[in-house]
Amino acid sequence: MLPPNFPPLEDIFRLAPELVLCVFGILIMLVDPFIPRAYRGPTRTLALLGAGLALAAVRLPAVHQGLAFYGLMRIDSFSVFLHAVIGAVTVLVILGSSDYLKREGLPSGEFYALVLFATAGMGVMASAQELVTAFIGLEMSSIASYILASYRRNAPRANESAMKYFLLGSFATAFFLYGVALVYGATGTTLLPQIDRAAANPTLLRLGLGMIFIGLAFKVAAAPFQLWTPDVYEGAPTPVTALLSSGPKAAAFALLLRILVTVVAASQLWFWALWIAAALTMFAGNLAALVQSSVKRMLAYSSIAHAGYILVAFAARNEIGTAAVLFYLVAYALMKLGAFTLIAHLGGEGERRLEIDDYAGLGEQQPVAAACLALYLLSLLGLPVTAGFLGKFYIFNAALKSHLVWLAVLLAVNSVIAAYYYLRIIVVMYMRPAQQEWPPLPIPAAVGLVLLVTAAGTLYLGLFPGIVMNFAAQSALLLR
Amino acid sequence: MPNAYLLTVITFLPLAGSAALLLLRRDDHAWIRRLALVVSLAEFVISLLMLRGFDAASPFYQFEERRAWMLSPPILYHLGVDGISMFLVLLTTFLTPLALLASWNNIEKHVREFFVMLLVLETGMIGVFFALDLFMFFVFWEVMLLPMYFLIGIWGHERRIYAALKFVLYTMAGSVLMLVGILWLYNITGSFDLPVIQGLLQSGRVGLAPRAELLLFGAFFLAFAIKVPLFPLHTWLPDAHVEAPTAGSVILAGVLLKMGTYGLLRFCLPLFPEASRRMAPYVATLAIIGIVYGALVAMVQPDLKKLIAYSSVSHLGLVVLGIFAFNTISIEGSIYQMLNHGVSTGALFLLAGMLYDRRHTHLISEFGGLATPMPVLSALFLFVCLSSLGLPMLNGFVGEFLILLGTYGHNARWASFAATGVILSAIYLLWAYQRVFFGGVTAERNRALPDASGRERVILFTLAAVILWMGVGSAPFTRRMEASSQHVLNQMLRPQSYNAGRSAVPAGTAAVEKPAAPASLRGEAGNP
Amino acid sequence: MLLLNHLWIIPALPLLGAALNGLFGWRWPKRATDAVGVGTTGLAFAAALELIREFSRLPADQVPWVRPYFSWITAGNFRAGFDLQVDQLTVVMLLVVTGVGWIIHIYSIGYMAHEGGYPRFFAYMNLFMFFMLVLVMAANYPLLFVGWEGVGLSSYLLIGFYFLRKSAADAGKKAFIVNRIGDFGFMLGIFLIYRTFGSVDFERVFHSAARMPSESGGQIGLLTTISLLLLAGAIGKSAQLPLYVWLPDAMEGPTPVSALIHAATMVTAGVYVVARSHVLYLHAPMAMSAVAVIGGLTALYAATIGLVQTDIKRVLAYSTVSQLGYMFLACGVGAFSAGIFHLFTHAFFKALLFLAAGSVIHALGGEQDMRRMGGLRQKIPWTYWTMLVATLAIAGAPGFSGFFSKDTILFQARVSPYGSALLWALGLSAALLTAFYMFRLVFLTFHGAPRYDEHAVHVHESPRNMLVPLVVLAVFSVSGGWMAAPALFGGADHFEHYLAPVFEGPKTLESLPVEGQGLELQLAGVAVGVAALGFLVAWWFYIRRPQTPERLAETVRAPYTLLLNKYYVDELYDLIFVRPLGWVSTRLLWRAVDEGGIDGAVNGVAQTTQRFGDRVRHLNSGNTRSYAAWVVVGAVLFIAIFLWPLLRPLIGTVR
Amino acid sequence: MSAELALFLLLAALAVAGAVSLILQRHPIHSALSLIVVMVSLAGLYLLLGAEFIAAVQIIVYAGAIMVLFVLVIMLLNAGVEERTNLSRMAQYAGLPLGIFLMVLLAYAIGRSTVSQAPPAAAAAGPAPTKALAMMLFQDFVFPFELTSILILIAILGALVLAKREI
Amino acid sequence: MVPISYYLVLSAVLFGLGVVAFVFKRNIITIFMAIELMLNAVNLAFVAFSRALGQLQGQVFVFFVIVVAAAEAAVGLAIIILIARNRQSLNVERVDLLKL
Repeated sequence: MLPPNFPPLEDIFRLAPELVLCVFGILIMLVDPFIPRAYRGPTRTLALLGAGLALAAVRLPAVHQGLAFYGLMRIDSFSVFLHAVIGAVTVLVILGSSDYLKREGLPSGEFYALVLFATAGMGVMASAQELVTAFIGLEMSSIASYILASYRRNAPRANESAMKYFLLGSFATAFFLYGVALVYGATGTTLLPQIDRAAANPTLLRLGLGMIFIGLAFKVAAAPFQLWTPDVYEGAPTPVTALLSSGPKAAAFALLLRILVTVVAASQLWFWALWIAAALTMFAGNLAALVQSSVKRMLAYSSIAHAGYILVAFAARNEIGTAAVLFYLVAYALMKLGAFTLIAHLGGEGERRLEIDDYAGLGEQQPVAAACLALYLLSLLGLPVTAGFLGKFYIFNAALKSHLVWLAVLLAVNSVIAAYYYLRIIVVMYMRPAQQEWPPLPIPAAVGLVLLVTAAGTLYLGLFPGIVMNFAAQSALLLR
Repeated sequence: MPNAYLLTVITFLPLAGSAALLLLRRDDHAWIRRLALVVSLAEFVISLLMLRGFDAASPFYQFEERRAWMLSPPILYHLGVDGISMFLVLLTTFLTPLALLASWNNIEKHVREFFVMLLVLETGMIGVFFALDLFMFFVFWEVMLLPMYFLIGIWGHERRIYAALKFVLYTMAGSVLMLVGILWLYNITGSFDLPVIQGLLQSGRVGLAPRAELLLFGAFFLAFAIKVPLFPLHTWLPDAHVEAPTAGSVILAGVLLKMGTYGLLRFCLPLFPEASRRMAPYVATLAIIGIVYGALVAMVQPDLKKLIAYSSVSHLGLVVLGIFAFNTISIEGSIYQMLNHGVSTGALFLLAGMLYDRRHTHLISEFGGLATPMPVLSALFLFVCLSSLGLPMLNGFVGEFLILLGTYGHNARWASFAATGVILSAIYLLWAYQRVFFGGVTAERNRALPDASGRERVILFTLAAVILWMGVGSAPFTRRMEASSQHVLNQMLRPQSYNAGRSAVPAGTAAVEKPAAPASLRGEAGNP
Repeated sequence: MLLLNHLWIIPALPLLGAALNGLFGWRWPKRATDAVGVGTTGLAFAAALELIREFSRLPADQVPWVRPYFSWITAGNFRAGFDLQVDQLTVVMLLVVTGVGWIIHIYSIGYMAHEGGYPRFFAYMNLFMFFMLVLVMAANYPLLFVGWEGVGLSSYLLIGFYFLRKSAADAGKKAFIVNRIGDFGFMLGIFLIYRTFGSVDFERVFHSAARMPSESGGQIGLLTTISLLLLAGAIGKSAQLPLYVWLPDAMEGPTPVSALIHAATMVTAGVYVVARSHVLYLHAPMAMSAVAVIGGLTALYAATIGLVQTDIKRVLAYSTVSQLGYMFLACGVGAFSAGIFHLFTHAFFKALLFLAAGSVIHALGGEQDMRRMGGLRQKIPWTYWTMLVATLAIAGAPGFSGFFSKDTILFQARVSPYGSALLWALGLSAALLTAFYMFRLVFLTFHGAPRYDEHAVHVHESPRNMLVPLVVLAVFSVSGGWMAAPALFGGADHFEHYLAPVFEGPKTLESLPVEGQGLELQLAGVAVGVAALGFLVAWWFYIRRPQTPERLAETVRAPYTLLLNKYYVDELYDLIFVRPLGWVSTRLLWRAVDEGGIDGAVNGVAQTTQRFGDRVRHLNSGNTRSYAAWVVVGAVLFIAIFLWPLLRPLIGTVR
Repeated sequence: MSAELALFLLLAALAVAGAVSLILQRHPIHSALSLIVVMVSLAGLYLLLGAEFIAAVQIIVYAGAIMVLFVLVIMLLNAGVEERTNLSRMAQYAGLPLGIFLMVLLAYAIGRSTVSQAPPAAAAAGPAPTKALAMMLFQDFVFPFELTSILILIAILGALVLAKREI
Repeated sequence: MVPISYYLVLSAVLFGLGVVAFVFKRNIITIFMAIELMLNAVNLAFVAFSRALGQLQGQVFVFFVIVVAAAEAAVGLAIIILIARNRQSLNVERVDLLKL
């Protein structure tokens, strides 16, 4: 006996993943107090179960596509694609973080709960087509991330990264929100599909969309809003960094993409901004990464650079570009997750082994780990038969499709610059003898699983991108 | 049809071999070496099968394999071989076992990985020569970088890391732009399939604006020119050669450099004829500068390997010149010279490596009077030098002669300048030879150096035999290149280029019949 | 008809010998090496004789007799085959090469008996024979070029035979490289020939060239260019001005080598090529005069240097250069047969001179400086008399072979349409000097008082296997001339007639009126007188008043030292070419351009990028306020972009 | 000049003044109080705009709960007068001027853009706006509303994880 | 009847002042207040617009914003407390371990 205005069951199905995540998050919170600290099994199992179920539940929206909750949410294959990605990311992050939490002696229950909630938020961002709803999703993931970033409470660096992330994040959010307000004022609606239809006040609309762009550009760490990224990524616990660099970023890109594709005004207005941001971001990331001495921080900068690459595809503003973005998000998530998980593991007690030089001779000490890291790096570099290469390939393709030759050339130049610092790590790992002896760390099963999945995925997508790419292309088409 | 999978087998056999190597225990060096050698020899034998059933008369790709690989964008698994690529592949499969033998017991660390790398490298190189899909070509082109990078970086000498990075970054700088070019071409023609693109461009169904053609040409040319290496872009070569282990140098000089000239021949000329013609004078100038410059710089090198490296710059300049003289004779000469250079320079590097194994230095000043302790080695060294400086009846001469002959037919001035290289090569090679082998033994420690061992004799006499054979009986080779190199020129013919009367093909040297569409063009002409 | 159909046998024989000695010689007994080395050459000689017999039976219309074997280089419609041919010219060259070659091989057995690397020596010699035979039998230019380069190679190897001696190695290298410079022109010549005639086979080239109009004196047309390019090669190979510098140094090689390669055969290849391509030259008057002038000048120039040299072999070397000059002179004035004839006779007496000199050196235990010789006449009579014969021959004493050939050349230089008084004068003065320095050599070596330490070296006559070749050659040096003795000396000029089919050039002799014959007599008389004068001066200087030369040298110091130092040409070349090349390559190209310029640029780019990276990195000061400031900057930037249409008017008003 | 306008100007002035003093005050407590001033004046403006419910929420939640929290934390950490360090040249020379410029820019752009003014009749939307508001909140926007509950949950969790004393 | 654009300009000014405050202040807590100020400006804009458009949505959004602000406040203040605990300063410029 449901209340009269209870939303139809369809809507519940369409939002199954988010619901599952929230439910399990709450469940963990309820269970956690009743199990002793030392005993982490159940919460992890629950978390994995939740993430896994959410991932499985993606099937439901996949079959019941359409609008939900009075058109606030739009479940199409685009959002399904992203839900799949985000779900997978969550599963991997949970797998990768469990041993880390144990090693660092951090409470695990809240951690998992927060991860699940954050994921739910990202899911909302991925499928919301109403700005305020999207905003709330954004806030869910952001606030959860703030907390996760400072999860190592007693590590000053962790607090600092959390503080910076929090202050600057909410600063940007304010911009985003003001943009929403202006758009609302200009058009009288916040539903993306109606924005174009409404008789808009041009100036306000421009301003609003502009503010929204600024807010999201910050979230995806586009230059000149990228400065927070290295500090936050470096300070945060590495598994969290893995999450931040893949999940929320993907969600933010998704939102940006949805706006770009749905709102014609935006795609017209944003072009040059995208162009400039893309160029700036690529250079900002790569140039700074060139001179880093810590692997973790270098990868943070490299993630900026990659955001730049993705923005190139944005600037292309065509289906191929959309598909390219989607594919790249997958490839990128794989590489970064793998890399950061591995670094988290190699970092050792209290993450002390982060300098590039500490990796000297890794190729001999831990061939497997070194090989995996090399693979991720080469994929980030964009060498063929890795996912990274095809991602870049599709981006090039999109850019050239809409005649952005010079942007493509800039991208080319950047990938050469990038080659230098990625190869430098490989050099250190394989071509330099170890200076001081780090004890070789056996790879625990969970981490091993993550590495296996990510490495295999990287290679597989590099050789046979067909499945993912077709899915991406099709969702890109349906997005219009 | 028995040959249905021949090319695939040839391409991936070494890869399989390297996988097999990984199954062996890493300290079981004896078996690792043997297995690697067996694989590479088997590879060579199989690659010889191409000769059987290769139709020398047909200019088109043979043993073609065409399967869909990816759908959007449409990328094919497309292999094929013609008179140009076949010999280069044979060269590769011929040099690899020798390189293996050369590094039989001078590799101290990571023996297994070393041989794995060599075999992977072989796959990469062969793939480059076979690939007929631009995407595939690029994939192999890039993949092949990596093993080379490791070969130099891990097993190289003192400044190996600098050299390795320089090598990779140089090459990438070019190849990434080539990727842009490839995709641009795709967005124009809607296909990555070389024959299809060729057909579309040539039939005029898809036109290229002159500026676009020029830019595309530039994008491809840069990548190839760096690989060749053409004059101002050559500085990666000496470092890479000096630092690389012997096997690395051999493969690098023997095959990798050819990929550049091969690319010019396979892509730049047929796809962008107008641009090629417009740029030909400049390219030729650079090539000639390279010839003289390389020779002169080689002359004064104190380091044997560096000397050989610069001599490569000089020789390949000649090859490029031959290619951009646009006529059958010179192009055939260029192809032939690629093979010669592969064999001769490969042999020179092997010899330098043998000296290095004995004395752990490449400095000429460290040697002197070696003819006394090691007569056989010195005799063979002289033999190789002679072939490299183009003595008639040895392989080098045939290539040089044809290139210069053809070039002279196209532009006498170019040929005259280029021919000075003939003098200079004699100077630097004989001088170096004299300093290393003639005179009394200068350093006491050289007096007791052992002469060529059995293994080394096997390597060197094989090479010597090939050198002599290619020098005396070049006809069997050139006969198989004839059609293909002619075809390159025919592909350069465009309707408008007729009317413009700028057909670069001198009357008589190139038949002017319209080339029929390649077999693979039928079926899917003009993808979206 | 065996050999006519299997011409390849003749070159193949020495090649076989070379291969055998080269591969197995070092483990064979010495005798086996001799057998192979000399045997194969002897067989080649026999084969050559047999071939000539068969060839003489051949109907005239089948000459030249060409046999294609296998195609060596083919590309497009270019074909260079391994094709051999025989015609009268080839026959002559065959005789010289195989005959003299064989004799010298025999001589070497004795001479080289005590040298290390004995088999190596014979391997190289046979290899040389092979390439030389290919050179003379080739039926197209590329194949000729094979022989051409091949003999260069063998000479490189043989000059550097004593590779432990740096001077020897240097000399070999020098020879090869200088030759290469000539070959550079030669190759271009071949290219131009192909571009002009669409073929490189002698028959087709000459056939089509013959039908081309002869180019006028001044103009440099295709044919002239071709001829001059080929001439460059010939100059290099035959050590003419200005590329003669390698030949004197080449004396570093063993004496038999000097005799065979640097006197009798290889160095004459240049003459052979010019004669072979006479069709082209006859159509290019300018090239002709170039040949003549170079020849004449070289003849005189080298002779002058020969006057004062003290090393016995070097004297002979310069005399060789001078004699080659004669041959060029002959060709240049259109008397090709005369040139070939001189080549023929010169092969005998110059080989003889070298071998005799070798015998002297052998006798004195390696002494080559004439200032430490003298009075050897009684001690080594055989050597003395044979050498005397050779000297008379080269000096042009009537009745000796040299007399006829040289006389013909001088006469042609005077009367032929291409000739001139100047050329004749050049030749004549060269003849004078030749007579002088040759007798100087003889007197210094064999006459007067011994100047060597008689207790240290005990002089001994050479073994028989060295003397027999001397005698044989002596016989030829005398009689060789008679087969070409012009009519007016009662001879029936077989040689000219024999070569006539090859050179349908200007038949000056037949077309000569009676007073022309008188003229020839006068000219001959002058030549003989000049030679006699040379002899007398030499006698006066070195027998009658032995101290005269020193006084003369004192009085005319400058020219003397100039000659003694060979006009400082080597130093000059070193200054002009060698040093600058080295400097430019090292300092400029390698250090400056390569490492400084290009690599510097590359590394510079890398460093600049790094520096930029450092800049960008320092944006992350770690201070949150800066980050916020950057956000504001970005916000303003983008809002400015977005509101551009709104702002533009404002900016307009500001301006 | 109507009373409404006068009132608006008064409140606006108050708000701006509060904001400025927020900036200028050196002690966090004073800043907090001036922020409260801003909020209260804003609540007044809401009333002027006829949004009684929001006005109430503004007072209760914002000025009441949130600001109290602020003050509490300030007390807890007994944060003293802030030290005006100038370590960031960027903020000083680029941030501030551009910030002010941004303000001007926004004000200018928005002020220049004529907002479509709805007829005052529609302005008083419906008889009881609060009821309509509730309907909208719990029907059209029920999903975001539920999400906010999760958001609060996260916040609680966060505060719990971060601020609790022991571990 | 006050024209709506007055309100909007006011909100813009407040927002701008918030931005300035964010850049200007050093004390982390006050910086956070600056954010609150900006959010308030947003709210004002929302309400003004909803009035202008004669809709109620705007007010609903304001409601959401306030909730979010509350949540942010909780977490933010918690983080600030951590900072204050781990290093005895609330000056944002002194918190710069992570740099370059």
